[in-house]
Amino acid sequence: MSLLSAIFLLPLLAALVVLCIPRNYKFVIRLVTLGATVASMLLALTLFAKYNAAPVENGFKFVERHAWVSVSALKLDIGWHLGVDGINLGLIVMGAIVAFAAACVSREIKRLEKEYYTLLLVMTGGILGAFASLNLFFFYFFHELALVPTFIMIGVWGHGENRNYATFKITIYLSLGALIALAGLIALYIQSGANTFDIVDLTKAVKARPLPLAAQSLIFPLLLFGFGILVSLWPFHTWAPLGYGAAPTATAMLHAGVLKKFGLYGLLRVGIPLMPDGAAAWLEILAFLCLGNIVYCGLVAMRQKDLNLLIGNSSVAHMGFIFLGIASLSLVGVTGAVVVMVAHGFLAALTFGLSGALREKTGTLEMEKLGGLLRQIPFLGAALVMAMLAGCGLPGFANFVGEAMVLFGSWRAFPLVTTLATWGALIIGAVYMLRAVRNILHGPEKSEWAALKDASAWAKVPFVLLLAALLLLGVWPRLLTDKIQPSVATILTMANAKTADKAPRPSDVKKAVGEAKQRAVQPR
Amino acid sequence: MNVGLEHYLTVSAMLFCLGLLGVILRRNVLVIYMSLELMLNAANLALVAFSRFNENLTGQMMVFFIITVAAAEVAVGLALIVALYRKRQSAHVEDLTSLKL
Amino acid sequence: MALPDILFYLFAFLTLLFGALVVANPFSRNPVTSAMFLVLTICAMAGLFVLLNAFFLAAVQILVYAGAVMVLFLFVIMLLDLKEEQRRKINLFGIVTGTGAVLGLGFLLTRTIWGGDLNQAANPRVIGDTKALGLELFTKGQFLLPFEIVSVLLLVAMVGVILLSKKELK
Amino acid sequence: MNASLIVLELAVVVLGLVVLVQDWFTPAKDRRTLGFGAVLGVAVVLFYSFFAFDGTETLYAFGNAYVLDGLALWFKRFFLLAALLVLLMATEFSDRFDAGQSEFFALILFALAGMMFAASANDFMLLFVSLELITVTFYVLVSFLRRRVESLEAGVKYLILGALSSGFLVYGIALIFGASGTMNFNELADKLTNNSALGHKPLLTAGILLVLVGLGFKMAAVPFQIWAPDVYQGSPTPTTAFLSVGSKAAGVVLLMRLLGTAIPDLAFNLEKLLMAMAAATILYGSLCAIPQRNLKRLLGYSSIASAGYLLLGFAVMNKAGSSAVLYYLAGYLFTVLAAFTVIAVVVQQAGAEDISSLAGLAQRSPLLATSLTLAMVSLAGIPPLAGFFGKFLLLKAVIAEGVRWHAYYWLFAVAVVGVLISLYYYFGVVKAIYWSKGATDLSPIPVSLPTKFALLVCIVGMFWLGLNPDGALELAVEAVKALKLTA
Amino acid sequence: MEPTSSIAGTTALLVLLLPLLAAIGITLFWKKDEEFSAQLSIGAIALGFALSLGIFAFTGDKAIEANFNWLSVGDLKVSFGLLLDPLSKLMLLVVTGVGLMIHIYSRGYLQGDRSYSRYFASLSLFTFSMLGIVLANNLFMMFVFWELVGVSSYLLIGFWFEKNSAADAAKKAFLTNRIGDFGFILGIILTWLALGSVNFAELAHALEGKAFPFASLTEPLGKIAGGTQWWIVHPNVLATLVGLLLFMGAMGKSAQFPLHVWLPDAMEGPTPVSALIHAATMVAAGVFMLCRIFFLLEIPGSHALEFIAWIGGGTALLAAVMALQQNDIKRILAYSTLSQLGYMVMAVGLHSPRSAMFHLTTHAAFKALLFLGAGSVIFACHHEQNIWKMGGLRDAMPRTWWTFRWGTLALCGVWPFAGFFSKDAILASALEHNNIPLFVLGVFIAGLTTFYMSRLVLVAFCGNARSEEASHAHESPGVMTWPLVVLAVPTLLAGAVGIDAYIGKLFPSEHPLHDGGFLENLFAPFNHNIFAASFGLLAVVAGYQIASALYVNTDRDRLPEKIGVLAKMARDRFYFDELYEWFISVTQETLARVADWVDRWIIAGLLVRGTHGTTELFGRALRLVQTGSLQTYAFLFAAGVVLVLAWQLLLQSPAH
Repeated sequence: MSLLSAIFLLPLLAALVVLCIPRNYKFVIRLVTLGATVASMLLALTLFAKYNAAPVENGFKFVERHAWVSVSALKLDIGWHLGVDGINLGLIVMGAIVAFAAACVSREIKRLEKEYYTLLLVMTGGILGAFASLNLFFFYFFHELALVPTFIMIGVWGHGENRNYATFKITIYLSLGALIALAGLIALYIQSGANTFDIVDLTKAVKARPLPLAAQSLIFPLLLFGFGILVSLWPFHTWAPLGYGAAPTATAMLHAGVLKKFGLYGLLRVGIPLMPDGAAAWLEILAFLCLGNIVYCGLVAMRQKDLNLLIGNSSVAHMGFIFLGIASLSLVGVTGAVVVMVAHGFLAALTFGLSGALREKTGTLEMEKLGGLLRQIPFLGAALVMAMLAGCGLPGFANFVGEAMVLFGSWRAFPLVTTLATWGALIIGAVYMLRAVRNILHGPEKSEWAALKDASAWAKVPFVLLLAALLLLGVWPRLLTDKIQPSVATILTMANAKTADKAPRPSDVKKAVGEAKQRAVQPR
Repeated sequence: MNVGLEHYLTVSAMLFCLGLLGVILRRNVLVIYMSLELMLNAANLALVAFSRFNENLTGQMMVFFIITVAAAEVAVGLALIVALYRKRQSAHVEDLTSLKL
Repeated sequence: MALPDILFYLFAFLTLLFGALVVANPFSRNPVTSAMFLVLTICAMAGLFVLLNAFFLAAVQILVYAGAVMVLFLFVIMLLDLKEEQRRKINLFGIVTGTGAVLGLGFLLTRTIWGGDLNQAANPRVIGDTKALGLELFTKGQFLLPFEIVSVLLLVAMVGVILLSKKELK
Repeated sequence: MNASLIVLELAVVVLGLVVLVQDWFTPAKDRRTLGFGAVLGVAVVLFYSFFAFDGTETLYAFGNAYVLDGLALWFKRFFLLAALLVLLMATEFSDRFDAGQSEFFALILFALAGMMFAASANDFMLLFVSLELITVTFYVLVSFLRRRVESLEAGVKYLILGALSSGFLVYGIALIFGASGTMNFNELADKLTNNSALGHKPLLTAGILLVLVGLGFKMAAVPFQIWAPDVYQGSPTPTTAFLSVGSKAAGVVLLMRLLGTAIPDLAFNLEKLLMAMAAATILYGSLCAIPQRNLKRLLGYSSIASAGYLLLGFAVMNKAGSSAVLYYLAGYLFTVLAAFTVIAVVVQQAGAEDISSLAGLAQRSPLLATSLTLAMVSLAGIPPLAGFFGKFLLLKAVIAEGVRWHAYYWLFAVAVVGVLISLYYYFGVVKAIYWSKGATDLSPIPVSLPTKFALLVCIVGMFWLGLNPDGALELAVEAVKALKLTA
Repeated sequence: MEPTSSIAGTTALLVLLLPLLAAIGITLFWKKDEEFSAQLSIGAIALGFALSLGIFAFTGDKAIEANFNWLSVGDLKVSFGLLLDPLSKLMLLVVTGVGLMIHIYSRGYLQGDRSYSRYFASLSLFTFSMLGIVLANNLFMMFVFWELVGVSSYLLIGFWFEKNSAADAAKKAFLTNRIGDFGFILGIILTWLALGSVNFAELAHALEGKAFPFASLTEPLGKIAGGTQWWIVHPNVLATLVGLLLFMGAMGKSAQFPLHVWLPDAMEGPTPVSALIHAATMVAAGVFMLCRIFFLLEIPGSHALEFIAWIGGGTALLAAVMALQQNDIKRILAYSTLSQLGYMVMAVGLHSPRSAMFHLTTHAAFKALLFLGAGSVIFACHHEQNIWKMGGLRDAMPRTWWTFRWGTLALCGVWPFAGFFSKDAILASALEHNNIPLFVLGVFIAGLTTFYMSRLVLVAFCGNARSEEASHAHESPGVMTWPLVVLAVPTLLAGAVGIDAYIGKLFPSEHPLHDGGFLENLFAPFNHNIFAASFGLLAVVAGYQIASALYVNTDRDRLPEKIGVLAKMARDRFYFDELYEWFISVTQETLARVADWVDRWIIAGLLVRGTHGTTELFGRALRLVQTGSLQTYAFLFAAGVVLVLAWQLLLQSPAH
């Protein structure tokens, strides 16, 4: 087991171990889970420390490659291929840290612990595996592997009356997204002519022989909307607040924080570089859809009365920045988008973790019922304030760096959108975040919360960890950006190497598709 | 008009359709089952006709098997119908609707 | 018109007439009537078989079908003491759609048959007598295996009939 | 003539006879041992099949009516494995029969023999006879619980509709024979190749379509699916399981032979029809299952949807599609049998087949809960289980054809819709297991050792096919080499 | 990162980081030890002040830059950079000096508060952020600290968060500032896009002798406008646009009209906070920033400065009028601050950042003094803030009275107090630019200033005690009064020590100033521009005369009788808050409501639930086919066969 594979195989192994432990040894189960996630986190940090920006062939380091399925008769070749570059490195490290934090906050689970921890570990392994995979099949495979536990966890350990509806909604939405993306990936496999799911090989093949415009115009929207649904791209976002509102804390942390980034990562890794012409026609539309996320969902968040729904909507809003950054196709913007991915991972985990802790203590997240809590729970309160401030893009936290880079990078490409996005980032975001702080923490103390206790020392660990990560990256962004930049640059070189001088007009695309349809042999 | 293969086949097709009509319209399970026998017989007629006009006995062999199989099927089917009748005191298909939707 | 042709029309007419009376008899809704007309249909068909030189099958048709299978039917009808089917509400919609479907099938089959591409041997001389069929059955491998399988099938039928109709043990 | 080729079938028939005879000498309380004996026998036959044949060359017997090639062998092993698991289930289930446990085992074995003959059928006559052996056996198996009126009703419905489909099948065979003058698949293919006019004969086309009707009935494909839910619901659970795996697979293998061996040059004419049938079947199965509360009926609809997915592999008419069909079927075997095994136990405990009888299963028996959950997840097509890779291969084959003809993209879209809808009801089952309210009875459910064994085999199978598809896929590819298909 | 070897750079970094370390230390380790927290915080800023003095004394006029590579992606190169030039060195002294006094004062004022440590941590954090703005050598860094200042002021205003008013005020301050920041960051982005850098020196270098290089903005802006329309892409328009966007930042922080509404509310914070943030430092940041980027504002063709001048003047007037009718002692000072900030901004707009900075410096000293004095009064009157419930405090609190009176004199601009000199510089620059309307405005505001300050002093300190609290008032403890005394020194002397000349080194003008020593400086205004000086003084005299006529020995406000409705308008702040509330509720809140509605009913409801419902309906309808009736089944089967046959035979083989 190499370092990279150990990071995500450890949790999966631990899941097996947990399965074998009798269910009344709850402490041991928890210990194994924590141990596995800590180990995975430490390994991820080691990976991060060992990673240097020195250029290597194909751009990936810590590469691991084995054959898996190879059936020449079907031209089917799926290999196990792992590796990291600047883009997924940060995501893996972030994922590992969030996974540990999620394991920490899982103490709120009081029934069917064994099943819960098994699923949590599977989810963790799936998430990290998805980001480590350089083969699109396993990329998809691990994502799905992580999704199923998500659904079940929300259903079994979720909260609220809407739990059932939320579970089904998130299940069907995410599966829809995944299936559309799968269609795109398979079409890519076939249309590239390379007959491979391997990202490196695909990249080489496409470099040698770009995909025809018709294929690109077909596949890119599939990937865009497939992945887009997974990332709650407006208007396919309504699953997110609902699902996160109902999810158990750890699930929301892991999904909103890490797993959701899968779609963005896929778009960046596959969609943009391999289909530059297909992308060109769509990026402008994407930029406007971003506004749906940033502005519209921000406005929706302003109206929420439940903290989790507010955070959920805000998380949707933050996705808009990432999309915007990616759509800009500028080095600054895309790098910024990757930074936001990482930063938002920590932030989402932090906010959902805190809201979970709050719900555990007060039994409600309705902001009208809360109020004046800062005095009783200074630690949680302060952490929540910090999280909220990070959420509205305060410098010092990593989110600011990423969002600022996105705005800097995308203005030239989309001035109007960027301007409105800035409005969303600076003002709308601040409005709902501060409203939450005002309603929950500020104001006169209420008698019913007089007996509230602050988090215990152990319970503070995950929050301190996440905050520290946010602050560290906020203060010293080069830790990430120096690693991200070269990888993004490679992708952008491909993305900007369009066959046409400028973006094809929709009419061109239509024509190309029409011609391809005519060329296509009629049914045999 | 000279009688040819077409004529035999037409008779067979019409018999087949008559059988099908019985299956669809009749409500007594036994009569339905008889109509099914009609359909099998129609097939038999077609096979025999083809056999003759193809200079090939295979069709007739097939009929031989069909008759045998039909006999077995009828035996089982009738036993089943009897068993059901004992249970429900009816051989009427409209009484057979406890499994639905 | 030669005699065989006249006979064909006669038997064909009888087959279809009796067949129709199996399905719908304006005078009786009694299953026994249907069964009796089925016997007649089978007999008329045996005539057609003879016209087609399938002598053995014609015999089998009468012996096995009319003789054994139909007796089984009648036996069951008597056993169950089925009275005349009591009149229930006629489902006109069902009748119309059902008849429509059957007419559709009839149209399609007829259209296919009269499509004009039947390969008719000029002077076919196939005699389906006992000897020919016996030789065919026991010398050609392709019929041997189905023959054996049918034996298993008959065993299964036997077992099944016994299981389904034996008295409940309690 | 190489009659020794049928040794496997022969062994199974003999095994069935032995069980029937042995019944005579076995006291009523020990009849279960006969079931285990049958299991053992089937296991031996399965084991022996790996030594006796390797399937690399195509062997003919009985005047080319019987063929033993990779495809036949693959399916024979498939049927043997299915029967083995079903027999295990039946042994557990046999307490519910008033009488005739041994006969039940024997009939399963005879049906198995029919399926194995069907796998080797290379001639319409053999096709008909083996199919009838299966069908007639199932008439009895379906109505085996003759004290339950549902069982008898299911039996009569299966009887009438089965006979109806047989009627169409026979008429179809007659038409094919009339048009081509032969019943042998190889000869038919040769005639089609040599005489291109033959392919355009409506008589032949009509015949093929009517045969398709018969096979579609077996597979429960729309528009011949109508019997499936009722019969699935009414039958004894082991019968339902065998029906949904064995009978369906028999339809699959015969359709494969028909399209791939008998009429390879004509099969493409059926492309659109198969596509439409696939789409309709997927949608029908998925949609109707949504409001379904009866577990067995739910699986009935689910089985219709699965038939639709299988038809996807037929519609593309190439080796990728066909091998995907085999792979999907293999995964389906483990998945569905796991589901039915659990349902058999649960229904026996709860006395009801409603989904709500699963409530609290997670507490009552984690093994059953896990098995059923895994089965549902696999049916839904989610990694890392068998169902995922099977669906993946099928969908991939469909998308690959999209390059040729864009209609396949729409077919894919329909499949996606089907998958999504199916998620809804599969997760409804998972929901019932884990988080439905109102579980009144929380006493543990005892699970016998054989059942545990069966479940374990299914789970291992699901994971094996999901995680290590290489070998199994290689086998499937080898198997479909027997068919005359494009790559 | 490789720090420059410059000692000055390192020292400046130390000055910057000391308060941060103090804040972190207090938060993480010494929260329980209140006394040590205070000492740590005070020690940090004291050391910072000392080091700043050292920097001031030992570095020459040449700008020193220290750069640490902070972020470098593509064209975006941002360093964590420090810039030491006269501007920042002066601000360094102001921030640490005034800050130190306020820190010390706070020890007394906050004595016994539940969150004593938190207070000092926040104060240190604020100091750090403010120093960051001062020292930043690039726009990006400045924005970073700009935001941090915003948030630390949020924490400080909302220090007593249990009070609804304080919590609301904090939120309002932050949000209003954010509106300004919105423009600021857009301005920074445009600047960066146009000039390729965010570093001040590099920007200045890029602009040297060239027109603003707009080419890179033309296309994107044209996109917004739907085609390259001349009025959007005209260089003058672009230059003005960039300047105004940057100015928006200053508008927010320096509470310029129309973003001025947060400052009076911010008085909900503890009084030393008001002194530090809302008098001396944070609000001055806007003016400082304008001076820092002055070269971007005075690009030939840009009309930004004119706009800025008028906004400044307008704010000054508006605030002064509103101050006339306030009764809360802190609010009067707050409006006064607004007014003075308007002055400074106007000065910038009048091409005279020198005088703006000058006024900023002197204002920092005397306004801090005034706020702290007011704090002392409030402390003495047991947190009574209404001046009409005070009175007669001159005898009870002699030290506060004396210092407060000095501060007032300085604010009014009485020679030889510091305020006179700086205000005079602004008036003079108005004359120099021949902007008579603004000059008149300035003079008029000077009169108003004297009027409302005299009103404050006469009502609160003179006459008789009008309430229980006032009659029992005692002088505040030494820890609070000594800072007053210390601040009184620059209040008196800062005008003539040559601050304007010092700043002038950075902003060469057509009239180069030279520092002629204290005595010469004392009379320089009269030599330099006698008009400005004399009009200014005249306004002061007039203002005082009217005020004394109205407010000597009275216990009610007689002004409303004289000016009628204007007084009510002034008292109600010209209804800006209500207007904004209304505006926000009809725009942003309505949008939010609409979005929420659409989300709930259209997307999640109609579309998602609709699809779900339709699918389920289909399912329920479709399964009705399974009637259970064998005949139906047979029919459907037959129909299926017919369908399949018809499809294939009729549709698929037309050759037949």
